[in-house]
Amino acid sequence: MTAQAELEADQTETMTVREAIREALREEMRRDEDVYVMGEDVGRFGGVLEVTGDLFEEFGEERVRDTPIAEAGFVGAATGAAATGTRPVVEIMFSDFMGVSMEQTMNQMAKMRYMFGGKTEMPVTVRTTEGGGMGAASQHSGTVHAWIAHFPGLKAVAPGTAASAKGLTKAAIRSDDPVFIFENKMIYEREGEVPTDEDFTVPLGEASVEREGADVTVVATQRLVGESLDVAADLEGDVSVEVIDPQSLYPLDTDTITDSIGKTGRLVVADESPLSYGIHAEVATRVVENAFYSLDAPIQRVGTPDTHMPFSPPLEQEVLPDGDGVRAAIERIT
Amino acid sequence: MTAQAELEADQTETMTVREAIREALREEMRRDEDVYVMGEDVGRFGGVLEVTGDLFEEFGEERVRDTPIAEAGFVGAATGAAATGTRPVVEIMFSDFMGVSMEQTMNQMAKMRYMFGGKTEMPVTVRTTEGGGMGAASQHSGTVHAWIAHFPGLKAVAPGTAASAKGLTKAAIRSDDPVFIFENKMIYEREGEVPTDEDFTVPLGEASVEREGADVTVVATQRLVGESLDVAADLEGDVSVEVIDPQSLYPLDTDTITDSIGKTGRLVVADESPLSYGIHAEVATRVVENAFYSLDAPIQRVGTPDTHMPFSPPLEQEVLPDGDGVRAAIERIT
Amino acid sequence: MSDYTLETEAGRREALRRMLLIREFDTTAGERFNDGDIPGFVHLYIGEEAVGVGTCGALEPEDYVASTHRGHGHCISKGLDPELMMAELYGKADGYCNGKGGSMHIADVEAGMLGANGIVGAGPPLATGAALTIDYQDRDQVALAFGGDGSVAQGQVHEAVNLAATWDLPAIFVIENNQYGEATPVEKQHNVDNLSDTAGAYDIPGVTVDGMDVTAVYEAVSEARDRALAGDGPTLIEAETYRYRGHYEGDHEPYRDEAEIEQWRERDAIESFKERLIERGELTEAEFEEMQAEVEETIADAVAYAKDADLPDPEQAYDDMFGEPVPEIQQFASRPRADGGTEGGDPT
Amino acid sequence: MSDYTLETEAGRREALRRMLLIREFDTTAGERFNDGDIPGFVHLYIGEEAVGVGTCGALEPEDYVASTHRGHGHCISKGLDPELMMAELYGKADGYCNGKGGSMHIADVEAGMLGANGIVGAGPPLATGAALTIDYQDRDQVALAFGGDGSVAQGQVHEAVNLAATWDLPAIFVIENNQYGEATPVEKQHNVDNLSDTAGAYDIPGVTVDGMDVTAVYEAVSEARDRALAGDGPTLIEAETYRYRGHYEGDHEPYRDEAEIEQWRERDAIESFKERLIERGELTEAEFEEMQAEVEETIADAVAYAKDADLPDPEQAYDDMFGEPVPEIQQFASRPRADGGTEGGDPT
Ligand SMILES: Cc1ncc(C[n+]2csc(CCOP(=O)(O)OP(=O)(O)O)c2C)c(N)n1
Ligand SMILES: Cc1ncc(C[n+]2csc(CCOP(=O)(O)OP(=O)(O)O)c2C)c(N)n1
Ligand SMILES: [Mg+2]
Ligand SMILES: [Mg+2]
Repeated sequence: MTAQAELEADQTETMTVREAIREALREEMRRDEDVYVMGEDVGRFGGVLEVTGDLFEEFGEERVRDTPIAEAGFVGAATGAAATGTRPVVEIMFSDFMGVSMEQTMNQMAKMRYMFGGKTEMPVTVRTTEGGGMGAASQHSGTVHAWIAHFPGLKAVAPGTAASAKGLTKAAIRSDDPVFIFENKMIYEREGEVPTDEDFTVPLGEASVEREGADVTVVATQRLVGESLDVAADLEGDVSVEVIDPQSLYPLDTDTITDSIGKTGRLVVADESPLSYGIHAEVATRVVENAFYSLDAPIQRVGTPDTHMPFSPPLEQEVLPDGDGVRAAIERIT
Repeated sequence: MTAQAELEADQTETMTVREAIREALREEMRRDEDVYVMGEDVGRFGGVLEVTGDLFEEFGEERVRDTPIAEAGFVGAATGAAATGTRPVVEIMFSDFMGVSMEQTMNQMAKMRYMFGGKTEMPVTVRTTEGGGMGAASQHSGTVHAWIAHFPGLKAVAPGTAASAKGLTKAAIRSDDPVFIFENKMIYEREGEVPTDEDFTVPLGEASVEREGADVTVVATQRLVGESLDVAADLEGDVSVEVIDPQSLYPLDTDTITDSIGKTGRLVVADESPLSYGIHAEVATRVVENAFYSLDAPIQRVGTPDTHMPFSPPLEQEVLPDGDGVRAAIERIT
Repeated sequence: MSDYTLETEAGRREALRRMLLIREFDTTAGERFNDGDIPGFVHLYIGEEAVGVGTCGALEPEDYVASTHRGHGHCISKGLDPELMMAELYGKADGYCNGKGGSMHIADVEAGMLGANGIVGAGPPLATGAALTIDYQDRDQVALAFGGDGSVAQGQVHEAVNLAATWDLPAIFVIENNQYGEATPVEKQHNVDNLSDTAGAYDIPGVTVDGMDVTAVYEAVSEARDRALAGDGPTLIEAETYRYRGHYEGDHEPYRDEAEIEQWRERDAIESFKERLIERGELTEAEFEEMQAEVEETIADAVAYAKDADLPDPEQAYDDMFGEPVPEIQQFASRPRADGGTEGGDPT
Repeated sequence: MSDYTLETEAGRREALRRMLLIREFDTTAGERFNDGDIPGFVHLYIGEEAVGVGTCGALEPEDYVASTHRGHGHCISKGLDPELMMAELYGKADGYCNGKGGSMHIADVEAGMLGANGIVGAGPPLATGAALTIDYQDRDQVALAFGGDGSVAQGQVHEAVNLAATWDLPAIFVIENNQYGEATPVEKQHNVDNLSDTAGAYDIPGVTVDGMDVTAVYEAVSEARDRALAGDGPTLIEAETYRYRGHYEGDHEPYRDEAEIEQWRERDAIESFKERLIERGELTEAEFEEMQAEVEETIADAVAYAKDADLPDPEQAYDDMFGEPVPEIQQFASRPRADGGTEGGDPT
């Protein structure tokens, strides 16, 4: 590490994931007048999950705009606005509500640039929350990021740490492509070190090796990054666990993951998506395609077992993937 | 084969995929008064892709119901109707329009039974068309079945032959679960032998070995079933190709596929979905999980290379997966 | 016959009792939520009781109701059992949804309750669908959807009302205008003065009624029901009302002040209906006290029942996904769970 | 200044010329489609010319227009180049979308054309968004969306108009009521007599105009534009019109008869506007013939140009997915294509 890099690495601040996202929004709104936020009760109310918080006070109601309950309307409007010269950041309160605006997402936002032969940019960012764990039941706990990662023309990111939350949000806003940010609602309070440099971004498509290890690679997303790091720390001495946060789901950083398998020969993929046709299968398949002869053991998937999130805590805990699941998966193959 | 089975197998009729679906609808509507069809111009007009054809003449406008252009409204209404005692079969003209009704699909149709602790059935069938090949451009050529296959609470089928088209349609209508039928629009004219027995169905979750082989397994869906069979016939003598049509995408018949790999040791997955996070990855991963030590070569995926369908024929042909792609994939690993 | 109607003295007393029951149920649910007994979210109906009770009083038991996230009052109005409701809020195995649904998804399709619904605007298409079944099977029923003022901005509500109107289905749409969608006042969500003005877009009758007056609501819904049964299609009714509590428990309510709440409290639906019954000689203060005491006991019993009831077994998480189960899920239901079963998925 | 306006003689002649250009373009497109020259689908605007031309005559070049699947007429009205349009229909590399879009997706965002659109109802949210940009950046423009009679049933149209109305955005919504959504007559899609009645749901002006009269359309849109620029919000205009051809080429049209078509043809917009100009002494028969001949030549040239132009290279299929390309797609763009490159995907 150069002295300069060390210096910069030093310039960090401890903040929660929620604060990191809010600061990313604030910095980008200060930097570029064309950036604004809209969504349900993001204004004076500060957002139901308190992410936009005090932005309203700094930027006012034009730039932190409350919308009617009309996801199709405002996601479609953001698409039209992005095509005509502004850079909206839309909040969809819960990712379960993405169905309301799926037409505008799949047929307009995702396709306009391509269908038009490149005759438009599409600098729109969509932030939304995902995941179970708070007893919010099936319509407020979904993890649907595989849909967006799969659908051509959209980029999808899913932060696991405060640093990536800030860096990905800033990269998304600066991008001229539509980017969805999937925020797991259970980690808003998770703290971490975040670079203070206003030009710090996490490039779309770069994974982060959150912990180095030699025996097994755990590719984990969102909440499961932290839980996997805890498991790795716990297993220290016994099993040497490498933990990778892909950060971007699409594009996906295949190289970082396959390089790791080259070293460890073992893969666990932990993501809260329903297992069938989820994130896991793509990660697994890329490894099989690119590191087939390095794999020493069957691949392990940790995810939601193709159910919805039930309400009652013992049921929800049953289906919610967690650190215990990651540990059991590691133990099965080491 | 028993004499009886032989007799029954004999009782087939040659028909196109389009006719097979229409006959399935006709038989089920005759069999059960609570079954009816609705969608845009499915009535006297006979459907834009002519699938409902003359059903209107037999059953009238109550049972072959034209709707306003309101996919959210009529998919939601079908959901409410299915919960209260009828068995609607909805046509969404092009699968690209599923975005309009995604809310009703994901949060109501897919979740009601579970959220209510089993207090309702959900006997609704959704038919829709997919795929490129007719110059219909990006908003009328999508292949989105991975979304439905991934989403908990929905079943998804995708016929590749006239027989499976009929059998799957009948099974879907008889099922008390929501089933999506993904009809590739390029194979409506494809002919095949179809059992005439009115109780012939293809059970949801059963794959079909369309051709036996020893060297490589091609798991192919929809249009690519026929194209893969042609390639297999072509390669006869050189390479012995087993072709499997999964028929159901969810549930997916893992056993039939992994048994085949146990025999061939080689897998090509051919499906028109965009490749990343598509159908291919799940099939590949199930094979890796269940037949890891049987695999003798890297898995090959043949699909749409993460673009939308472009309009101009040379562009469309470039990205559309086809028999040549399947052949090249086979050749890479045999 | 409905189990209560505002046409008879007994029915009016029953209506009052149900309003009290709702208020007691929700007051208690709020307390138990704040205690940490009830997980998840709760959206309370306190202040809006006249809308649910006036509406369901005009319906017959076989009629269908599609509810909202703020559904407790609709359920009680429709005659659901407070014990099983409370058990559901507590996530217990014998709650209405066996603990899978919670406050936002209480349903009893047999009893005509098509579910509370966590999605704003999702009720109307379901009610249109139920009305389609009714029409298709020539049954003598109606289907009614509740929606909030906020829901009127949702496209699916527009599509559903248009379908029902175009097809002359026996549907009724009741908009509970409680002045806010979460923190956003109705004027910032819509451009019309009255939400019932939207009925013009479907050429169906649209009326705005005083949602603090149970009789006014009852009358509007009765008329709409007659119209629906006569084959004359749907009606849109806006009931002006107010929620005394925050959007959900925990709402810090920066968007309104005490004075506004006080103004509405002065028009309290229970208070005014009680006064009216007393004036008409249909109720005495003492009878009211007794009714209130009974209601309190009912709800206290419901809480006791709910607390006492069993939580579901973890394996039940795998039930009810499908009528015909799939191996993808069954493999989890049947796996050994020595480790407490919370390990999440792994299909190998 | 608009490049034509119905306020001046020159402008009126230009309007007539554009109507002729549209008719000639679409007549020719239909023929070339039926020949098999043009792949995919085409939806022709023949009969509806007055709506597009009357509308765009009231707009300035910098105004935005979001179009529909039946977009050729809107594009020509907005001033797009018939050569590049025809090249796009032919799927050629220098068509408006480099052959990626075809008939249903012609766009030129720089020129204010936000695209034809294959999704019924998708234009209004895009126009609302363009109007939001205009408002946000304090520009002096408006954004206008076309929609068919069928699109009024779509929820996204409702949501978009409600947003524009609530936010007082400089938007205009023009409903082209050509009596059918595909094969379904307007009465089977809606319950209202006039689609402009839906404006009441947003408390915005709603007018129904004769869509066969280019001047009537022009006047309604002009007024709406003034209102929008003054900050008074959107207007909804229904233009009653008719398509002479089937829904798409190949439509067997079981849903209407010749007599109906004839009735509308008697009100032909081009014919009647031409007569009016002749009556006013602004045009002679000879000038008209000349205009018609010119237009035919323009379109013949466009076809010649389109036929002659190059098809895109197969590799171009991988361009334009993103501003910043992704390796998932790039691997295909760069692979060797000895086999003709039609083998489909394989990322290893
Ligand atoms: C489609 C959708 N968008 C957003 C939400 C989040 N949300 C839940 S309740 C609510 C406010 C609803 O307002 P209103 O319809 O007036 O009902 P009220 O809560 O006032 O009874 C919102 C925005 C949701 N549940 N569904
Ligand atoms: C969301 C959606 N549903 C269905 C279709 C299929 N479709 C294409 S055009 C059309 C009819 C449109 O009618 P209208 O809006 O009146 O326009 P017109 O064709 O008459 O100009 C339909 C149903 C579509 N393109 N998009
Ligand atoms: Mg409200
Ligand atoms: Mg029309």
